[in-house]
Amino acid sequence: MYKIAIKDLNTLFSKIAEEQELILPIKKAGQYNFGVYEEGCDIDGILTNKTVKSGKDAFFPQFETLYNVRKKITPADELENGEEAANTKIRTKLTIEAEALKDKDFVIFGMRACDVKGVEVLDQVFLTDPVDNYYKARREHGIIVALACHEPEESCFCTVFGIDPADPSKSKADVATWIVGEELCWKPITEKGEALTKKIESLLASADDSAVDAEIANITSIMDKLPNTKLSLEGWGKGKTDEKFNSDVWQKIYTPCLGCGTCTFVCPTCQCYDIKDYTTKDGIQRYRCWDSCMYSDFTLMAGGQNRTSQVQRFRQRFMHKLVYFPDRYDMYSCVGCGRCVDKCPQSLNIVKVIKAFENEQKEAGANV
Amino acid sequence: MSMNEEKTEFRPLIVAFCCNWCSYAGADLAGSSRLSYPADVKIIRVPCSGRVNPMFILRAFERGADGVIICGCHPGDCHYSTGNYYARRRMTLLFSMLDYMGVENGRTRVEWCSAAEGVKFSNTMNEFCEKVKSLGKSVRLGDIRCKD
Amino acid sequence: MQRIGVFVCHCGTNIAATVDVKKVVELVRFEPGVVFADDYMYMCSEAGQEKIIAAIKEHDLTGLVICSCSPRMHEKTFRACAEKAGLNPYMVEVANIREQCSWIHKDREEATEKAVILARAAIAKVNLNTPLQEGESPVTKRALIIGGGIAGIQTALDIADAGYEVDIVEREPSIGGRMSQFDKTFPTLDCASCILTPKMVEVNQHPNITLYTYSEVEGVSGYVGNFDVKIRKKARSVDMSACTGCGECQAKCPLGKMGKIPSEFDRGLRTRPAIYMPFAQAVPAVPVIDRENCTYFKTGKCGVCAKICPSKAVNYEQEDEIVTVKYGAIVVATGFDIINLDKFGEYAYNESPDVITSIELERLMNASGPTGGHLERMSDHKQPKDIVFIQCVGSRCDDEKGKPYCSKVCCMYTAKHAMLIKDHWPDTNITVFYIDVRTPGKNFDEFYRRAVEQYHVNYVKGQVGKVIPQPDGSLLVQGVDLLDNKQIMKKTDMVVLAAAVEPNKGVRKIATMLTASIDNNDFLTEAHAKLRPVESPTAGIFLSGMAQGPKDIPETVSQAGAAAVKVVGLLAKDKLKTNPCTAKCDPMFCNGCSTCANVCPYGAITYEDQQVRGPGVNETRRVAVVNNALCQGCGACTSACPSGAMDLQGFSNRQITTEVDSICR
Amino acid sequence: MQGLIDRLTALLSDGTVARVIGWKKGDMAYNPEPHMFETAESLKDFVYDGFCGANLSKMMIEASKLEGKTAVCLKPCDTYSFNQLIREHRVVRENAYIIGVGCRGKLDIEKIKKGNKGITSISGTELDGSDDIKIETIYGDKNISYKDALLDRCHVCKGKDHMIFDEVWGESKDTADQERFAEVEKIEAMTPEEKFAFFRNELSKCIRCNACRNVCPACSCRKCIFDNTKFDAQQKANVVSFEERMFHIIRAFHVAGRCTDCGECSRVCPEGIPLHLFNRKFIKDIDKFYGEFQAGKDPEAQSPLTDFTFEDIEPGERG
Repeated sequence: MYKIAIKDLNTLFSKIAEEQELILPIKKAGQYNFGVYEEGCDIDGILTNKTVKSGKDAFFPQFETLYNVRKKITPADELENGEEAANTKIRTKLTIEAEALKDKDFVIFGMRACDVKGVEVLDQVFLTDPVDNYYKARREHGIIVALACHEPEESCFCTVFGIDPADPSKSKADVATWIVGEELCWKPITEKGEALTKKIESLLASADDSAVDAEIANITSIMDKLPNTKLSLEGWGKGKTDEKFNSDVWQKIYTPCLGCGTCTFVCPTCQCYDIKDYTTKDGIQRYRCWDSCMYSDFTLMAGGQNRTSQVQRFRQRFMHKLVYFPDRYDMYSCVGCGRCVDKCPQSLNIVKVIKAFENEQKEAGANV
Repeated sequence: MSMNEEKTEFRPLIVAFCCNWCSYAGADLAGSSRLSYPADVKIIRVPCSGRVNPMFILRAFERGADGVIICGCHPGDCHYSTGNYYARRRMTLLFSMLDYMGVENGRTRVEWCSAAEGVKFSNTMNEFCEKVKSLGKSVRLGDIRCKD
Repeated sequence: MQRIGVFVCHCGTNIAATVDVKKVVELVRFEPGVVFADDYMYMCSEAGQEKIIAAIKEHDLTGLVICSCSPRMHEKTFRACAEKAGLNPYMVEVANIREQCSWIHKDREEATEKAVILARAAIAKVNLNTPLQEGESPVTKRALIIGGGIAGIQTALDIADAGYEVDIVEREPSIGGRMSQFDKTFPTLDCASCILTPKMVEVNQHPNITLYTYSEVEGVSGYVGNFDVKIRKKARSVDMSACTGCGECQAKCPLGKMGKIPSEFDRGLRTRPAIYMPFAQAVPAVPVIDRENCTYFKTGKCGVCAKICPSKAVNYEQEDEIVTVKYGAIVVATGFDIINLDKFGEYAYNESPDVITSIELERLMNASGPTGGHLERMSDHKQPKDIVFIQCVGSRCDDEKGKPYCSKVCCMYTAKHAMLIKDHWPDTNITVFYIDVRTPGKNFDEFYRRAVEQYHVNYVKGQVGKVIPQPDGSLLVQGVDLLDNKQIMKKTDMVVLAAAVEPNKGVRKIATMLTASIDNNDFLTEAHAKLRPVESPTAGIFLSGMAQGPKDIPETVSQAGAAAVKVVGLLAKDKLKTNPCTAKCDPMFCNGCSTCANVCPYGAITYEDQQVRGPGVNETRRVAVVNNALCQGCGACTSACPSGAMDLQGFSNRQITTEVDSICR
Repeated sequence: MQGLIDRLTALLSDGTVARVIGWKKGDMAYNPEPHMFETAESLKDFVYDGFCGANLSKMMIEASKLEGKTAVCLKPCDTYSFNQLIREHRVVRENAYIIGVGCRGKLDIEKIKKGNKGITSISGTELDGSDDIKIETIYGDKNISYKDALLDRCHVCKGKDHMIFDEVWGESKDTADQERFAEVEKIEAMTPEEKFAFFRNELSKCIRCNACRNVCPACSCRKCIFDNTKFDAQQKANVVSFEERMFHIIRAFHVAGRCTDCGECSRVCPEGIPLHLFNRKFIKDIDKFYGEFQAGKDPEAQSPLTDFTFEDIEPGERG
């Protein structure tokens, strides 16, 4: 266990940033978002505020070029003799140049336990066969420095999904850090964490493991007081498709949903993306970008989108988080970070959905 | 300027929307009178200046144009009687918004030019090219975000 | 994917001089969709078109791109050519690499590169073209002539003789226009009214012609073949059916004797009564009450004309009447007038009554004019012994007060005036100050040489700086003689100014109503200076006479005949092909918000409740519907529509976007 | 608030309306959700307090297609949007029973959350509540004045009268205390570099979630141009930096002359981008160039962008 004064964090960050890219929450135009560290970026309050979007961008960016196709025309004079100048097949050559994979290490600082679990959820999708190379390269070169939640918010409910916000060392992070008074305790967990710690050892002072116990206890006690941490997942999870799919609760609660993409784009575990082409000077650039199952043209096929009404899309989103994903990977796809609770324009979110079904259960139970 | 210096010099890319009845005819007259303006101007024929949708202008800037000019009939002379009135209001609001967002307002322009004003057409194009060249490559409209 | 053929024209050297045509063909060959690319010396020639037709058949092309001159020139030609080969004419696009590329740029490399870009844009557009079918619209078999001068009269007669109904709308109380004010005409020295009056009578009696005199066009709507014109028949205060034209009222009108109202017809050289016919041979021979000056309308007294009228034709309560008439074609024959000379103080036109314009001289020399044909000085009514003519007053003038163009007719009518005066009063000494004497017509130069050699008119090459009225009533003319290179100070009795011509006031208002293009000098712009001089670019609108540009009477009459034939050609058709590039609404995306209907200048958009069916959609919606007959394809609705539901066929959103993309590639 | 609930229950039970659109109590103190109540009994969850900022006129587009009348609670600033939707034939006036609810300004939860984490309850936000509100959080309690927590749009409130209503319930208060175009003028006064830096800074946060578009009552196309193939301008990702600015400029352009300045876009933006600055700039320009115009005030008025005069100023001059 090591530690460093919180006021010296800037020196720590610039030291890390010297050797490799450092991504951390930055305060910009009044909002906290993950960004690449540069000298003089505003890091005031980043340890205690939730970012609008999760750190998922570092591994699965909102936009990513897959490859470029270029069309070359061999000039007339370079033709071998006998080749007919007007034959388009001979003269035009198509070359495909894949986008270079991430080859340099980078550090992502400030992810909370819920975000790290989110990355774990993404691993299930992108690292299982067929493996997504772009994601894999980023995942291997990424060193995650997780931070315990010093001030959980009322929208947080990660404990419902068995995530311990107080002790990130239980998560898949490479380094776990805690805020203890005026200092930041730093505990490397994996080899990557050890290697990183070696590089910056000069700035760190040693500390014993028990220094963080008080902080862990404090966070755990706060979590009990939060309103949503008592949610029960009874009736959700593996094998609940038939029970939930045709329930008429969806019809009752979906009306305010605008079909915008806010909940999906702030969510740390949403992994759907669309592939599109962009015509460039001499060919096309094929890229992928996040897509939202709430959009009307999500998975638009020749015959249209199979979920034609908003209630179907609304149901799809929450069923995927709480039923379909557990069916397949035996793990909930929601990590209880509360971002959709904060940011939904119509104040509709996964917590209200779970509570709505709970009430339905009670009423059904009451008059049966 | 020597020839090779000419090559490395910045050549602006300018898209011109010309209305079929007046300004396109004016451009033709400039041609038949053998007047000259830089080859950087490329003209797209539209039925009326009222047909020019702000989407086209922003699309041109997105794809790398450095200047966009919309030419139409003089107000009152529009072949469709009111097309250029609406265009005038749309462009006034659009240019004011671009200016409001910090984009150099020399990059966009509207010019009324009748079928008989070949000279005015070529002078306008020369002036506009000079102005856009002095402003340099259109960067502001290209990267208003600081992402990559 | 389309199968596109690209043809690049050399146009002799017009294009090939600065554009490397072979290189263009080479580079466009590999654009997406192109299966055939070739070049030829003259694509628009017979052989060129044969080449296109052959290529269409051989490579079964579905789209054509012709890189040549302006589409305004030969788009019709190439579309007709495609149609001959069985290809839909609207699958053809023209890239303008002559007027907008080869003629404009000198650097060969630059011009070639730009030609390739323009070709690429046209190819990208053809890729998205869809076959369009021309619609049909009915033709109202009736023509309207605005203006009743010689141009309007001749056009009306030619159309009426072809068997079609024609209406003439004339602003003045009588038809006849400027020509009725002339005395003689060049080069034959015919008497103007002798050749004009029979035509005016013929117009009045022709069964197919309706005259709206003392009337103005109030509003025009609709389009070729279907114009709706609102005509305001101003109140004459005289019942035309009852009036016999006896002229009693003119004689007895008290204001006539008082001599206060200047006669517009006689250019103010004499006065007229409040109830008047502009000139003796007026058609219709029915007087008009000038309500501004008539005592009855100002104070309610008098009423002499009503009392003495034998056929009780005078009716003070008559009101303006507005009629709306349907027409298939409209001819603008609004004629001309002399420019205002207030800004030309140097010639003392406003100071001395003896400085007159040529048209005033026409009135003085006219037998029915103010002096009964005797040439007198307006100051002391003596016959002038010495006259000076000054040419190009306000014509070929480069500053604001004058006109930049040559008025074309002044040299000839001044020679005419000089000869006629010399003929009647041989001892009159005539000097003409000129810049160049222009006599560009049959027998024109011989006519001018007669004036010099036979009638010894003294022509001085040089301009007059100043005309100064002298205390003794004579006029001192300060000029210069460029040939002898010396100043001239000359005393004379009378100075005649050959003032510049300009289009009649109010023509700009009419052009706006007709949406006809008009240039800065208020002359109407022709569809093509060489190939279509009597048509306005606006379909269904034709030009006749001075309204289109300065010209003399022979040219006016021939242009009137040409305009008439064009009108007859149009009215002869039962159905007119309508422009298929009209707007179209996609019900799936239409919000039914009426924004497009608010901006449509032709009222072509209406709303219906339609059953809309699609993925996840099955409801009745309020949807816009475009009436293809009314829509002229301006596209105002497409850029007002936020959702892109309203699109313009032939210039669709995606087509223009792809043109922008390929230009900026 | 109970008075309103009783009135709504009466309307529902005596059949004048088939359903009521209002707000349903959220699971936290500050997140009531817009809701369609169909049974009188379900109205027990109805709530109307300082956090009911949503503009419900857009829900009436779908609701007015249903059988029978729909009661809808509209605040004074929402009624402008309703008028605009009537003018564009998107809502059926006869199928709507408008209850003009009183409003003393709505609260901005982002302002409250600044420095107040772990909120468990907020009290005093009712229509007739006190001038300051009590916030209880697990980290301690705090009192702040109602005025300080107001949404930006309430500081430039357009007035306390409802433009259209069938009946009014509750008192309204005009909470305007700032000059409407102050922010716009502040930006206009900047140098081009500063303006560019300001918008670049703000727009670089945009995550293209379309919340601003989907909540806006003026942005009510059945199929948005950025979602359909009509224009080949489909954009889902912030692919190239230009794309969102084109999205925001075009969105502001499409609602120019129709935007009632209801401020919903800035309220719902997850990244807190002051989107109203775009629309308000167009409103300011329209007022300056073409004469005072408030969208939605008079349903018959011609929108400035579908109108013209011969003397309009030229695009070059800024007037």
